[in-house]
Amino acid sequence: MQLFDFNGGVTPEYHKEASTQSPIAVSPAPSRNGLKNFLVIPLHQSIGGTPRPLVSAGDRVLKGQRIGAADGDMSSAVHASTSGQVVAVEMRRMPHPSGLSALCVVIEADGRDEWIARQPFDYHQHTAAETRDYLRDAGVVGLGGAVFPTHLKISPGKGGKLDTLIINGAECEPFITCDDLLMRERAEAIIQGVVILRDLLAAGRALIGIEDNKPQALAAMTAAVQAGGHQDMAVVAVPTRYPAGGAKQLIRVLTGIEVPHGKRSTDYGVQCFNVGTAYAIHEAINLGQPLISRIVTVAGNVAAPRNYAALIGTPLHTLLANSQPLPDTDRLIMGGPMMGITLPGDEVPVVKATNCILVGSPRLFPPPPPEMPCIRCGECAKACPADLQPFELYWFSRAKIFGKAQEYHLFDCIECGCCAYVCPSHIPLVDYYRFAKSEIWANESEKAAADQAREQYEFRQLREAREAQEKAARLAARTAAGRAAATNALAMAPVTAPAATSAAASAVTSAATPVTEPAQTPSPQAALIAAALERARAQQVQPANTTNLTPEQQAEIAAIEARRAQIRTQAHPHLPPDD
Amino acid sequence: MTSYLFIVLGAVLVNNVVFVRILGLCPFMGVSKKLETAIGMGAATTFVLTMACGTSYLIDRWLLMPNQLEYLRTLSFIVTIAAIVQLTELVIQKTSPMLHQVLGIYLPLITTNCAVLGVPLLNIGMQHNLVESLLFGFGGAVGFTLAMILFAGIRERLEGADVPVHFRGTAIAMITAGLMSLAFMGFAGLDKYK
Amino acid sequence: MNNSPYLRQATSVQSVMLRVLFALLPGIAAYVWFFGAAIVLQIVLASLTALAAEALVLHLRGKPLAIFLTDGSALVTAWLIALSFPPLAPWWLVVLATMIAIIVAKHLYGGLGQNPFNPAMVAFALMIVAYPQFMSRWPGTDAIDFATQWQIIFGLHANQALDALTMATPLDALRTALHSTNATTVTVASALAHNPAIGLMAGRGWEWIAAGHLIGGLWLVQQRIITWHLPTAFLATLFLLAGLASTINPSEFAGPLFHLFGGGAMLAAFFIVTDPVSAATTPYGKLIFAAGVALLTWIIRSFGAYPDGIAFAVLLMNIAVPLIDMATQPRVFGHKKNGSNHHG
Amino acid sequence: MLAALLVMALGAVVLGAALGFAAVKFRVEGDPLTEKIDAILPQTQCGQCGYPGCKPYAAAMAKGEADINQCPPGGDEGIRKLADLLGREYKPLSAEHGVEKPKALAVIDEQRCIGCTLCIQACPVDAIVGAAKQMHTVIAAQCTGCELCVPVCPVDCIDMVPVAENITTWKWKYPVVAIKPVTTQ
Repeated sequence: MQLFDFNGGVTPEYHKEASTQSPIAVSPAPSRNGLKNFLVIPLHQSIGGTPRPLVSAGDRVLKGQRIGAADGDMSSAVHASTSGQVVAVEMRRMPHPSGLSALCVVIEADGRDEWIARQPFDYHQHTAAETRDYLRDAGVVGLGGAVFPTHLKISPGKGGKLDTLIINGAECEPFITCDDLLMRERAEAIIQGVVILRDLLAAGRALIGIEDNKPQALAAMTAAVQAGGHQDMAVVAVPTRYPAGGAKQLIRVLTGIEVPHGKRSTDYGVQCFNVGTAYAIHEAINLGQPLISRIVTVAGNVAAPRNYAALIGTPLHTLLANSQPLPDTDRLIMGGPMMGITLPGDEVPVVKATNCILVGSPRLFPPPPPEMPCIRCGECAKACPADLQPFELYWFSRAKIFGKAQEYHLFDCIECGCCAYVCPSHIPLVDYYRFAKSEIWANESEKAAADQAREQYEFRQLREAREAQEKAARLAARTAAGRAAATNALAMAPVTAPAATSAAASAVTSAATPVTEPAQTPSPQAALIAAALERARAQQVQPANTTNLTPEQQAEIAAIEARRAQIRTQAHPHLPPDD
Repeated sequence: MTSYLFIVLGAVLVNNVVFVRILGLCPFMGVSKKLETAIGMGAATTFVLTMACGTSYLIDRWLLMPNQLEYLRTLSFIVTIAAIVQLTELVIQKTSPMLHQVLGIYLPLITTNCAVLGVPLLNIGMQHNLVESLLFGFGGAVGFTLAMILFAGIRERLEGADVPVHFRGTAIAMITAGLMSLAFMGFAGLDKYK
Repeated sequence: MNNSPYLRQATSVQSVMLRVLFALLPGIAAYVWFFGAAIVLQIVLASLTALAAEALVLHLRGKPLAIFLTDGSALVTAWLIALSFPPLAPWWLVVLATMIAIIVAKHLYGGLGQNPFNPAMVAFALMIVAYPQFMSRWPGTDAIDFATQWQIIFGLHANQALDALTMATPLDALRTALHSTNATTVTVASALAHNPAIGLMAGRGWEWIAAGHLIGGLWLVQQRIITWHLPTAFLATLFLLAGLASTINPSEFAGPLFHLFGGGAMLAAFFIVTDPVSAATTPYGKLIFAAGVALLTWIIRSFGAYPDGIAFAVLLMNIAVPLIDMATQPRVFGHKKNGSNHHG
Repeated sequence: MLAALLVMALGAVVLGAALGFAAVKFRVEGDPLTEKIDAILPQTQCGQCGYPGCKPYAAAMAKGEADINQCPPGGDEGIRKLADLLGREYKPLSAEHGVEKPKALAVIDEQRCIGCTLCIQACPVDAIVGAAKQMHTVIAAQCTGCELCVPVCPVDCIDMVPVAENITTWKWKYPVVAIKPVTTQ
């Protein structure tokens, strides 16, 4: 099969052997030996909206029970990873570079690990939309690290068919071996997940790309494909070069197709899933188990590097206990040494994005030499797999000229770290891009807020103008009506109130006030108003369906009226109730 | 034909209006912060300068010289140029509001751009005929535009440089202009080649 | 605590600069062999001045001295100035030039990595415009002993005898001959035939210095310090232009070997044009930049008022670098064509 | 002398006529500049600039009546953008118009609110809801932090609370230029 190449990339030391010596272990079982064990399950674990909590402190939950419901379609549910009692729904520190907190469900495990009722989901019997909803509610997200909700990726492109389904088993970052071990040990299950993906996407073929430094995984996967007799699937060994496991790079290597930033790859006839995701789909569909655990590599500065099947929500100190971090440990990194993030502490939980916990030490990851100015040597451009000019992005990001940085395609940067890896000036280039990106995002949301405020303000001005106009119109109408009524009243006055009124009227009239301005005279005005009200009352006929009401009905109407009034005031706080 | 080419090339490179004759520095410094504005200004100046050279030649040849009014040259040229600039501004404002906005206050500045007066006067001094005048004016303007664009390119990049505080902005721009002028001295002698 | 990537390749600006200095050694050795040890004195002078000027500015700007003084960039500038200046130039000329290069051309723009113009070439161009008479003092055959050279550099030698001891560069000699009053009868061949400065291919000794720079430059390419783009485009363009012109009119235009080995072309091709800070950075941009320098060099050498146009040509192309880079942005992964806008 | 006067007069007449014609022929209505300036302003509508809203301030700048450094919420960044757009030199925020503050939202202490509706009338973007004699509340998503509601409240029940950073609004910080090697913990 013809393979393609991508530009750039680097070949750092891989360090993968240590953690592949022993098979996947089950991370410390919850609540052993009577010790209390808490799981901290963040509600927000995927791209998109934060799920709404479905439980509160004191509730008992079962393993696999949904505890957070997807907030709209661009979101994914979360589940209890074991059975036990919810002790709190509160803010806890997140595995995030900021070290900030977010809403988490804290579960005290009861040690019984009691499942909810599990039922396979027969996707052949359901529509595509129903299957997507099922996967959303099963909390399946991309396990390669980006945690993009999987159900959003399962829609074939134009024409309802997909040329190529790509399964990413490249795993190019140093130290990380979770996909490698998963493929070695659970190849059959992965292939069953690939079958589901292939069916859902109506894919013509499925290519499973694995870097050629994982011969055992390649063999296992090839065997599984052959055992299943899948003619439309192929396991492909791709050259080992970081970042061959980037989705865009792997698509390029396997098919020659380049998916630009911001475009859906299905529009180009390809879609890419991580092997872990395929495994999670298999568990969700065929076994009825939502995503409550994942394989996590523990590597780096530890006595016993190893892969663990860890429950989501397991605090890192629990996970790390078996691997024994060495005394000179100075940091914990989630992810690999190229793209990972430094964690704020060891109490943060394993989340769906946690593919690796890399334990760092000054020996393993020495502090960077001092940053020198960029000399535009172009090494970064040679290493950039996105074919960018990283030194230009740096130049403008550093000077906070974000518009220019965007012109040089800042957002095509995948933050793989190759540029910083090769930089002779030791510039933390990716930090500058992250900074520029988050500033640009903040500016954009500020701009959106400003636009909204402008709209609100202009609407208010419009409304005030209209109100003023209406008020003036009402005033004018009332004056006109008053005048008309006054004329009538004056005509009627002698009849209804002969003596006093006429005397008063003539007195006023004689006091040099013209008769044509009766509104300014107090007593005729009162009389006019009284007369007008009287007339109005006489004219008003009650509608037929509101006569002879029972007290209950009247009470109901009153309640409805009250509610309407309330709604009116809420919607238009400045409007008169009848506007 | 080659002599015409030499007039244009000489005006663009060897006797560049900005770098060698040091004319038109006001818009050169003022409108060169961004490439877009520099191109716009260059285009507007090219139009005005070529027009100015043609009309001033005609005025000189058919109005001033027959009446022995050569002493009115500067005055009448200024008036003519001012009128052409105003006309250009009105036309641009109507036809391309974006360009007008980009050029902003600098469009009227062409009026006071000494290059636009200087080149017609040089024309008279060099006793160019109409075609030569137009070509010399065009060449001068292209040279001005070239200078503007090159300078704007460097300034856009300098915006990201860690220039010492006291030299930021106009100061470093002046130094850069000086060094560019130095580079253009390398063209010296090319127009005198036998 | 730094962020990812936590791994780094073991390279540094310092090692890059030191290797550039090392690559200059073969050329310097040839220089000393043919023109005496004056060049070493000039290199020492320029280096000391460069380090002092660098230290002064760094101190004024409150930047760390140790890191920037040891990065080697000031030394590279200093060595290039010394190598491009005449070895018998008065000491103050080299000192002044180096100070201008470091303070004005480099540090006013923010220091290492930020200067749009090649500092050494700024110094050279400024000095040849300001002091043309001192910029043609190349040691004649009688002036290669160090005692004489030392005296000339520090102004201790009787001035009237200077003319006898110095001579013009091959390029200068050719230009002067071709532009002299009886230029109509002088051809390239006749001008070069009886000139003491002329050797096998180009200048006496010059060709060997150029060869030394060529060897050093090729080593830099092999070390992946510089890419092939810039030197190849520069040398090829100069070769083709000179070859074409001398074929058409051999009496007026010198041949390609004379152009490549007779002046600073080799030094320029591998050490000046390749200055990453002031040169174009995109692959196509590098080709355009270097070809442009070669074109302008040939034009100024052949038609202009200055004997060697490399400095002016480099500065002129430095001016155009931002535009060249803008116009030659490589295609971004997934995008359709060069320089297309976001999400194109 | 006469010839000179005649020539100049002729020139004046011809050029004047041409310009007059052009002025009529190429007349332009409207002012696109105000819109562009308005797009830069933060739309807090706070009036700190001395104009009754962002649009009027933009119009004043377009006419050249107002300076570019009168908008505290827009801050330094805003002034730079305005300087860029209008081709003027950057200048620091004018002190008489206020200081740049971190973005804050108005929060009504509902225990103390007496339901007077004064803040509702003061809010330029209708971000406060409530009715007469009923407690009011601020729609956080629409509040621009203009502080116009604060002074009008008769019982001082409105506080400006700075917006706290959370996981989604957190920004990567500017990389600190390390001059000495970073020492580890």
